[in-house]
Amino acid sequence: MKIKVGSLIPELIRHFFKRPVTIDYPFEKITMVKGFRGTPILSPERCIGCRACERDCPASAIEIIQISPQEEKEKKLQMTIHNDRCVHCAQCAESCPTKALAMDSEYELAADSRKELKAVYTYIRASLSNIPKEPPTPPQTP
Amino acid sequence: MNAETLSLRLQESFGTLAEITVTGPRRLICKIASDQLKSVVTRLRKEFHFTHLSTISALDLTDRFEILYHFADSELCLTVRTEISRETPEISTITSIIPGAILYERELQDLFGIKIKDIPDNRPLLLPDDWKEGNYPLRKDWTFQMPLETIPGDDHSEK
Amino acid sequence: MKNKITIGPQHPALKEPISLRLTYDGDIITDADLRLGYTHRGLEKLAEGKSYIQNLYLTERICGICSHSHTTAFALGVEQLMGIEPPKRGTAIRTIIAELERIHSHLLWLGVAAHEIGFDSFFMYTWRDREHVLDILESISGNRIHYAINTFGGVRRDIDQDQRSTILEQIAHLQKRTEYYLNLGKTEPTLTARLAGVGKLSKEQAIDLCAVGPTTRASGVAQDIRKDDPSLSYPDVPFEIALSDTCDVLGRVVVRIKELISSYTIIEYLLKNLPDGEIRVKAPRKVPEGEVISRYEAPRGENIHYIKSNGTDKPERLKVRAPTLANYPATVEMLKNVFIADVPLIFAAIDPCVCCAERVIELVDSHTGRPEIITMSQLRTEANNYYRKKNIRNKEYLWPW
Amino acid sequence: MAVVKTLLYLFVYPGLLFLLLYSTFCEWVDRKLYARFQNRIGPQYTGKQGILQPIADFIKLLVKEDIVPEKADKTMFHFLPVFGITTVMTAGLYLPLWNVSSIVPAYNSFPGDIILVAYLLSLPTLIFFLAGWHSTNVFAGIGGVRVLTMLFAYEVPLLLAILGPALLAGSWRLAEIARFFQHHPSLLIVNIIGFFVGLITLQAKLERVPFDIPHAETELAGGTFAEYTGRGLAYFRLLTDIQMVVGAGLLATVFMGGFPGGILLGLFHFIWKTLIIIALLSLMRAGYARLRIDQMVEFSWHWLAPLSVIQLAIVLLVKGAL
Repeated sequence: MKIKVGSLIPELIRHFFKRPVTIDYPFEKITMVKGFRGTPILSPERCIGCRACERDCPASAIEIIQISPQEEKEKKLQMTIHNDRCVHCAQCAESCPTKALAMDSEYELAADSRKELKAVYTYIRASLSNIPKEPPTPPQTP
Repeated sequence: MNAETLSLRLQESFGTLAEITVTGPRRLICKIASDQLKSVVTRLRKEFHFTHLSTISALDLTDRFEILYHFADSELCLTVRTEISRETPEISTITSIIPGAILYERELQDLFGIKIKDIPDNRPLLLPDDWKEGNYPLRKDWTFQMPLETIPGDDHSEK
Repeated sequence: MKNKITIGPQHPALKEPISLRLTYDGDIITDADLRLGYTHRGLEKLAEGKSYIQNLYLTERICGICSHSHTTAFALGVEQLMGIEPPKRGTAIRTIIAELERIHSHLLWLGVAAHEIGFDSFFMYTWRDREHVLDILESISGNRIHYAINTFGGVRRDIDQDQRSTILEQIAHLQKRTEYYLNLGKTEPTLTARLAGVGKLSKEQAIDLCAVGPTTRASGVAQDIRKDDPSLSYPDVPFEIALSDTCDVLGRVVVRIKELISSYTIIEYLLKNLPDGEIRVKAPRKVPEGEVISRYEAPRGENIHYIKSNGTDKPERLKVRAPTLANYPATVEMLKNVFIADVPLIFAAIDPCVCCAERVIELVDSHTGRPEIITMSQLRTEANNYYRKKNIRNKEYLWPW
Repeated sequence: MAVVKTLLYLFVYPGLLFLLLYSTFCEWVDRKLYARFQNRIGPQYTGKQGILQPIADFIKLLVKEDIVPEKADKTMFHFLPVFGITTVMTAGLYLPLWNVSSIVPAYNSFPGDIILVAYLLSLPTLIFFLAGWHSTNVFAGIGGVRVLTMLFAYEVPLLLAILGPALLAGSWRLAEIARFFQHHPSLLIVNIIGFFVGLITLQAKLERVPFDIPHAETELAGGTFAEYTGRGLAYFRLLTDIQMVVGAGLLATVFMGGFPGGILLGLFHFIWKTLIIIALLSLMRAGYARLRIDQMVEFSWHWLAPLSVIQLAIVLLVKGAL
């Protein structure tokens, strides 16, 4: 076992001339990977209120309540996505039959209070027949 | 030495004491009475060189407890299965044969309330010191209420 | 005179709390005892209340660094219960993610161990290389640590052609870096001087106390679940178990570096002949009655899941034993008749995923019985004073290669 | 006129203002190099490329509350940092920076000022020990004891290394040594071993990573400075910076042939020579793991002391041959 005293020095000097790998976070930002799982975003016109997402969410972060009174034919639903509890596993997007939920690539989720993190949607329940064909592409932050 | 040949050897060496079933390519179950535990485990270690105890898991079957000792060696995984009644949940320790089982037995004591006879040190392992005596979390009859989400600094609690 | 130290539960570094009570006599620790449960989340009870799909993500959050190991073990078990077989390509992708996770977990540990002995450049370099692996994982699965790539019947995302080429390229780069670290370890005198001969665990002790993972492989016990109980696509991948027989911290470093190198070869092999076809199979929601034991080789050791199902969509019983729990009796044994000086290093050496050493130690002064709080760092200073008195001649340590 | 010159000398050029600014600049260079060696960016926000970061840290610490331990001796606790800075500043004054003319080499140099500078530079070590001892904290006490044990290890090789070139130049006056080597630059090669021994012992004197045992952060969490907060800590960090600059200046005058020429040319030489030494120091800081105290003492007596004795032997031989 030969002992070389300065065995790391040549490596250090080589690294000195390399471009540093760290970036200047708040001023320069890394662009997110294509399939990055950010926060779930609902496109209300596709949701048929089947509660598959509410049942499958491991952190029970999705909650659907019916606002309109029972007997009214045209159901009015309110979905709140608790982004402070969501674990970003995208299981809701996968188990939604009509592809109403999709994940955007937002990763800066710091907020002053947890109430800000609750995304609330109120919409009329879509019927199975008139769902637009291709699913919307979720907003990609830069 | 795959599961079939081993189960045959186990069957004729234990005879009536144990029923051996093969439940998978490398899985073997050996059902024994609870008082035979010590002798079976010593013979498993001596004759069949099962030295590695992966873990001990317990099941609460409402009227009785079932305890499974998962042994493993370099080819397959043998589970020794015993049953104890719910009124007198007691089983003898195997730390004298396999010292590594100490933590798993203490865990059984904490979470299931199964008393391990002459265990070297039976202080609580997992539960806090001020845990009320007598209630064991992993039993089926122990239920817990999911706490309501109360956002601090909020006048009314959520949901 | 017997007196006791309690190395209690808080530690600012990345570990979770555990309490360790050491009774020492003079300078030698005669007995060690430990107390768990400071972050016991009652996971097994929680799992009984959730459906199988939700449990998939619950088991992923058992360990923060090796999350894929628990969800794979759980998924394998439930798939056996359901009687479905994931397609070849799905299993191959699962194995690739498993090996990538082993790489980034070992690189993380190498960095932490180097930081423990004050070698910050090595810490920076290993963690920078780890970033490459995390970027690969993020591009495949969408997240750096909790990949959520497993589902019942296969995987949720596929690896397309250009991802394959970038991974191969990165792995080649990492292979060069690991070789460089390897011979750096051989030639750098300060590294070997601080690691060799510390934390002895003989082969018999390792077998008796059912130690698992690199801790037991460093004592010469050839136990590796990828060979003993091969699942996923390990049967048709050529690799051997990383072994070393020096039974000390240096041996554990060697075992982990060998495993890094074997993981590179596994990933290259799998990526080169990645079977094509479907990546997942439809899985039923309700699981038929039955019970299963699934074992998996996590970066820290053997990880075993026992699942019992009762026909509904919620498991009857889920028993999980993380690898670090199996290493605790071995740690207690390693800490016996050892100098107080070595306690910090031994703790960092078993790569505790669920245990740590705390900064404040409570010493009961034997004469006056008055407990005197000293901090872990002061424990280390006594260590240094101890070594100064003992003036060790420079030991001749041969790199066990 | 002479009074204005002395005031100017004391407070502006090689005196207070220059040393303060230059030492913060050197700390910035050190941190930037250390970061670039580790493939990181290094300080970035304050000023262009983070050049004002050390000053920002200094001001931040001044603003922070200055807590004094209850049982500590108040006067000594506050007095020590200030006393440390004054000793190192006075040492800075004696570097031969401003050569007025060939007859009167530097403004206030006198025969034997090399001994004074070496002594003033080793005084802070004693101050660190007293600081540790007076803050009545278990850590700091042990840190202080360690500082002294290290002092015995590196002090002898450092002095021997510095005196080598002085012997060769045949005078104890820094300015004359510098001028001697300016006239015979070829003789600089003779002191190459002394230069390396000097570098390593300076690193030990400044308590930087291979030898930062007294205040190793993963072990002693601050060591001798454990109890110092706010103003005290700011002064101590400034103290180590100025000590680095003056130490590098001393090595530059003795081993690299001083700073010829008037004010501007002298300043230019001073800057590029000290920067080379600081670059070497931060290279050493990035390259090694921390030694244990016994390994450090054994290393210095096993390697450094014999090397400096060999250096002296070579110097005597060369002097004989001259």
